[in-house]
Amino acid sequence: MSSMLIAALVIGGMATLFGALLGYASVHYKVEGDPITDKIDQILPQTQCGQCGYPGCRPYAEAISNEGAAINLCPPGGETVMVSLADLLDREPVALEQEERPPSLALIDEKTCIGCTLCIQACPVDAILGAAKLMHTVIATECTGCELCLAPCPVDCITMEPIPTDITDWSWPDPDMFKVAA
Amino acid sequence: MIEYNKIVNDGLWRNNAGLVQLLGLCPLLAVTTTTINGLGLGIATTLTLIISNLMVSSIRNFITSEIRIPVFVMIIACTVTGIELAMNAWFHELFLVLGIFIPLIVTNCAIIGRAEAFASRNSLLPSLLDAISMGIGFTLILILLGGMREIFGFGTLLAQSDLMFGEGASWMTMTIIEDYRGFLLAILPPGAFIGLGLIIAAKNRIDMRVSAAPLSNMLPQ
Amino acid sequence: MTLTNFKFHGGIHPKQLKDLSRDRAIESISWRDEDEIVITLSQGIGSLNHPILSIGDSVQAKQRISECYGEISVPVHSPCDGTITAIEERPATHPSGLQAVAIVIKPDADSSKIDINKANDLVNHKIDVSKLSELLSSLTAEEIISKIRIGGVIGLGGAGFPTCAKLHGGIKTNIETLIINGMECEPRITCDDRLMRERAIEIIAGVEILDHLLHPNSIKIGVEDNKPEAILALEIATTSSTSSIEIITTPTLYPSGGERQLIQLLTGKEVPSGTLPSAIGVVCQNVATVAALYHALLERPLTHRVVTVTGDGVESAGNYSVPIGIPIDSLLTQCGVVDSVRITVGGPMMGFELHNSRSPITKTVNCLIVEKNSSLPSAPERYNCIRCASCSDACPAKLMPQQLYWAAQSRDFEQTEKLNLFDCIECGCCDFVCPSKIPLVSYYRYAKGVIRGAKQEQNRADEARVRHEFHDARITREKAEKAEKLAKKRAALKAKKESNKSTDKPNDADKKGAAIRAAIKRAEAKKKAAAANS
Amino acid sequence: MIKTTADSTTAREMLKVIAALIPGYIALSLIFGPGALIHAAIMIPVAMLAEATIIWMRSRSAVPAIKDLSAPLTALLLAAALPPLLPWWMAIVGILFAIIIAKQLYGGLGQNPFNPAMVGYVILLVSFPLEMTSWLTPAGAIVGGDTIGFIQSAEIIFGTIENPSITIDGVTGATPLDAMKTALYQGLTISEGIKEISNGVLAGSGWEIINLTFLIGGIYLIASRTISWHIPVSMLVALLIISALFNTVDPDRYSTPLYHLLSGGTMLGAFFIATDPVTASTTPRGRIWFGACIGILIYTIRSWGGYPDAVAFSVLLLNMFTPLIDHFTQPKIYGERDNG
Amino acid sequence: MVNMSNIIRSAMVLALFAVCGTLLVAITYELTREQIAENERLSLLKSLTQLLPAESYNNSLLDDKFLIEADSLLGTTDSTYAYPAKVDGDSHTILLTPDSQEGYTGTINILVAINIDGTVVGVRVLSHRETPGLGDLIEERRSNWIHTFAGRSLESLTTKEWQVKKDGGVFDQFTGATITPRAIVKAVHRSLLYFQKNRDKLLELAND
Repeated sequence: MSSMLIAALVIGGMATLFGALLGYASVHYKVEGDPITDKIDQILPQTQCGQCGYPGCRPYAEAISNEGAAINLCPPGGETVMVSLADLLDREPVALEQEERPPSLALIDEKTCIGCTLCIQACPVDAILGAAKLMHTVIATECTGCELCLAPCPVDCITMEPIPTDITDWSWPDPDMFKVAA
Repeated sequence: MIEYNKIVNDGLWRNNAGLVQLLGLCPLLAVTTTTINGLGLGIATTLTLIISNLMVSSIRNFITSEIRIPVFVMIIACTVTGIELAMNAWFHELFLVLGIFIPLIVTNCAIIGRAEAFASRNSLLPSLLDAISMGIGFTLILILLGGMREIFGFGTLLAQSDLMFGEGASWMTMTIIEDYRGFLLAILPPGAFIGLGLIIAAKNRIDMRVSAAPLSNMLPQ
Repeated sequence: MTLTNFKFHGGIHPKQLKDLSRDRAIESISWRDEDEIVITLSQGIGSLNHPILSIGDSVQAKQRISECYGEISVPVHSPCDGTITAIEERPATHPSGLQAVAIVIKPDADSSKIDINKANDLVNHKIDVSKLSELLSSLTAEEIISKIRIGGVIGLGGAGFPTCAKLHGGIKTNIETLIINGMECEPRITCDDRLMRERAIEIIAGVEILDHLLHPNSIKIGVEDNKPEAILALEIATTSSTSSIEIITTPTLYPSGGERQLIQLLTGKEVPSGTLPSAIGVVCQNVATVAALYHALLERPLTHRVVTVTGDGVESAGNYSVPIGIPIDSLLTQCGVVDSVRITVGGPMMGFELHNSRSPITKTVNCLIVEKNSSLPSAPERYNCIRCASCSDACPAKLMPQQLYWAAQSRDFEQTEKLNLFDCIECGCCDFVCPSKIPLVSYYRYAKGVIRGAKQEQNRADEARVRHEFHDARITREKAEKAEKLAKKRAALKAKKESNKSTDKPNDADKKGAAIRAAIKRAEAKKKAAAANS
Repeated sequence: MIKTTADSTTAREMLKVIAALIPGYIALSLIFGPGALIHAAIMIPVAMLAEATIIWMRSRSAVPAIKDLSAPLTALLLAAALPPLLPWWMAIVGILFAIIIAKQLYGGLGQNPFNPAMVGYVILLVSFPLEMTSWLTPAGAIVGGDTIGFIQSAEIIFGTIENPSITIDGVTGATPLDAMKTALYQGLTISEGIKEISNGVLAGSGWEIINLTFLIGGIYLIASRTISWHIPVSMLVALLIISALFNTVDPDRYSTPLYHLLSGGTMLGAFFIATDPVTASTTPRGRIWFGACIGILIYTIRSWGGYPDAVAFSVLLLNMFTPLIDHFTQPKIYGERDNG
Repeated sequence: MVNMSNIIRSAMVLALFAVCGTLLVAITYELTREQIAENERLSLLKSLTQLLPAESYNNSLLDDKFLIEADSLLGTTDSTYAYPAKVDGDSHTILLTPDSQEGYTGTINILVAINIDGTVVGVRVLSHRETPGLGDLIEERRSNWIHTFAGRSLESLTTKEWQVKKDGGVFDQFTGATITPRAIVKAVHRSLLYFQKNRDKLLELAND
């Protein structure tokens, strides 16, 4: 009987000690902020398009890290982003919810534009230039192709044009594409 | 709403501890030289799973997150020690065969994994169901692998049934191949790896047949 | 003439196949009356040119027709008298087969007969040494470089790096060795060989200009030992030179003409990874480039170059001095091309297949290999990589091509970067030796493209994030300001209301709304009208 | 675009290795009878058939895989390592494991981490230790005595008749390495052991001739640039150094270097097995480490391990470390700075 | 200052579980202790009795065991038990447990039953790590080679004959493996020598 008690006491004492240590550690080394959200945000393409159902890339990143939102909701990022997210978060890759969208730019039909400035307000990255009652134009290098300016335009003068590949940004194709499927 | 169907399906097939999660491989590979060994370890593991899942599930609301792992480990260790002692007392021959692999159940990640991933988040009934289906899923693999290795290695099936079911069960032993000279590879560890690999391949093959979308579409290229 | 003492790692011995054209002296071929001259606005490396003339303007031979901004860029010139008929996208001489913006010039009738190339008769051009040194001493280094730049000189060996940019880097640092690249190590190509044999004087004159500009401790011209005539010609030309020039022969080995390999061959030094040769006090120029910069200094801009035309698909293989901008099919027709051929631009190791024979000769086209489709071997059967490591034995950059390939084909681009993918010079030695016939370089090019694309994408995303954050901050600030204003206004209105209750003006917002509605109507009408017109 | 390429092809490289095996095979047949040839004749078609079947099951074209000659080479290497009178069905089990498990299940040529022939050998060794350690006593014109003829070999290998004209027990014996180990267990010294097993010849009569013929083949492979010198040389040098070291310290307990170099599968392993490009290290420094470690492991297992010969185990163990070795022996690239 | 209550709470909860768990295990241990001891006794007895017919003795082998010192002839480095088989208090057979280090790998534990007249009653291998399929033919369930010892004695065979056939003795070796049978033969032979040397002392100890 005494050996039982000794065993119980020894183990109990050790457990008390380690429990206290763990309790202390959990209070003392609590991680402030959320570095994983930053990392997710880093991967997202920053189009701020909201096609994921969240009002921008940062909110989507927060939703992924905090609410466990799905990682396949970003059409502009496509499969690349999904796979990077899967790698980062150690989740299973899942097929995209929507079809991947080719990169495109907003183009304002300058003949139709009435200069209402509604699109300027909608643009999340200030890529549209113009003033009230004057024709607007899109700064091509800054447009993220988010399509947020399409809806507010009262005269439907904005269209999305896919970005054509030209010689300067052309790169060699995947050689496996030509591999004869034997 | 808890989907009981899903729990059972996960344990037995979709998320099988031995084939998909690949947990508890050390005892899985070492013990399965015969069907009876596999069955014995399977039952011990299932029992441990059931007890630990039930206990974890019932105490889950009292445990703060920082000490949950030590508490789970403590519960599992106590359960396994109890089972080990009980087997030593009542199934001594089998205990001698399974040897060190009974205490090793403590470190079987399948058990701590279920405690952490399932029992600590669900109420008693689903936890019990999860333990049973996970345990049975694991046991089935043990029996299957044990059976394969026994047939190829010794040419028999269910040899030494008496260890588990008492003297009266000797009739269960079947000689599949008469005058078999034995194929050592099946009994040695490489045979276990090859056998498990083949079972996993078979499972993936069946899954591929069942689902219309081939697996390769889902994986990053 | 001395032999080199140094070696670089790897290298291969492909069949030279230079006999078809190496004994054919440089001949001039000009445009035919029906041809148009197409000057692509992006030649070689560097930012895009902007045309300075418009459609309908007439141009003269040697006239500069574009403007360029940024240090790493040079203008283009017209090789002929004529009229600009278009500035539009034309098929480019580029591996992609895509189109690129070009200035299209219709040469004046019969002008081909007085093509400046022929008129100047450069072959027998006498170098007036005293005139050259006089000219040099009257100019500052910056002025000389600017003349070279205005003359449109870029590296003619293949990469097309603007010469002025190299020289700018050169005069800023202490240059120990000036290396002139006369290796021409790729099989089939002979244009530099012929240039050295026939125009050694021009090359040496160019070297003297560089000597004057860079004050190197030593000048070395590297030539492979399979060009004895070229070595002899250069030896003769150097005897009368004021600069002390060493001509060094090296064993024939591909890719000893690669800039970094040549530097190692002649100096024993390696150019540190990720830096330019000037980092170790070396400037390297191709022989043709050196000759071109001599002409540029004498107000003869780069409007012509020597191109080797070879292969069994042409009747008269040879080396031709041709105006930059003439369509390749015009050149080939004048050489007597047979039907159904495949055209490779550049050498057999690093060249690319031409998609459209109507695309023009550019400054970087040094060779056209024309092969009958019927004589082409069928694509070799491809096997799995067996990690035999023949490729790493052959790699002049001392990379591990087989490991790079594994990483690239499994899309592990991070790993390819760790394996120094960007130190690959795409020389094709690994492709050549691979017993499994794997197109290794294609994988590296693909991986490089993906990585560059991803970096660009990341930069864009980062910029977009900054702008978005700024946008958000602005919106919040504006809102706060508006709220403040509104509060003030309300207070004022309240005060006003109390003082004057009878005022009843239409609301501001209403007014704006009406204006927008009117505008919408106008726009719709316009759209309808446009639709009706079309 | 079709690039200009050198005229070496995978099949041609494999053919060179096969050609280099010829002297070894001649010696094997002269000394141990035609067993190895019979085994090769059984295993080559089985290997090719197994390869084709698996590739067909993976719905790919089997033609290139058959044409690359890698399956026959695996069969030839395995046959050279098997005891000459091993029953036919064991040889088939071995080659099936080599081709299906060790090679095709990993994805076929180039993808297998372990040398297929050695996997087949080890699987046979652990499964049928009795048969796999029953070698013939060397005989034939070179070493004296009559070789076992074709008919007898075939009779025993196929077990066709009840009472073969010679019995297995009458002609089999352990390999010199095995016998030496036994002698050492008996408390004999090395020199006594040598006398006992081989009438005073270096490394067991017949065996040194077989090793020398494989050495000749290996030298041809290096001369024809089919393999690089790094692995065989470093492996043999390591084996030489470590055996010389122990032999100097205690010549009664540890055999001479020459004995180690010329017995068992040393030369076959050094030039034909360890150099298998698919499974060996590929960096120059890595190859030297790879070879040296194999040499040391061979000595260790031979001297203190449970099995008499150790080439197969050593090669397989090092195969496992190949990626690690490659990782740590990346050569300095052109222009790489020392502190970079 | 960190939150003390949190620390105390963690410590207490963990301690509670530890104490409960330990107590539970301790109780199980108490409950099963006797049964386990009995099991162990039985299984030892089982291996001892497989050499002796049940009717050939009427004492309790386990209760009459006695310690013998380590001896090089037995290959032992620690003292081991010997078990006497008696009929009505008179020992007629002694069971010894010699070890052999001469196998291929590791120690071979052997059980030898020797009649007091110096004849071998039987030999069994208790545990070994010899090559499977090669050296393990010494196990009774794999071949009956081990039975060849029964009835042999120092008198019936000369020292030279106490060897495997290859070395000139009478015992078979297995094809391809000589080391393992040789080790067993030697161990049995030495056990007989040990018995011959210590016969009187052993009998005295056995009958105490």
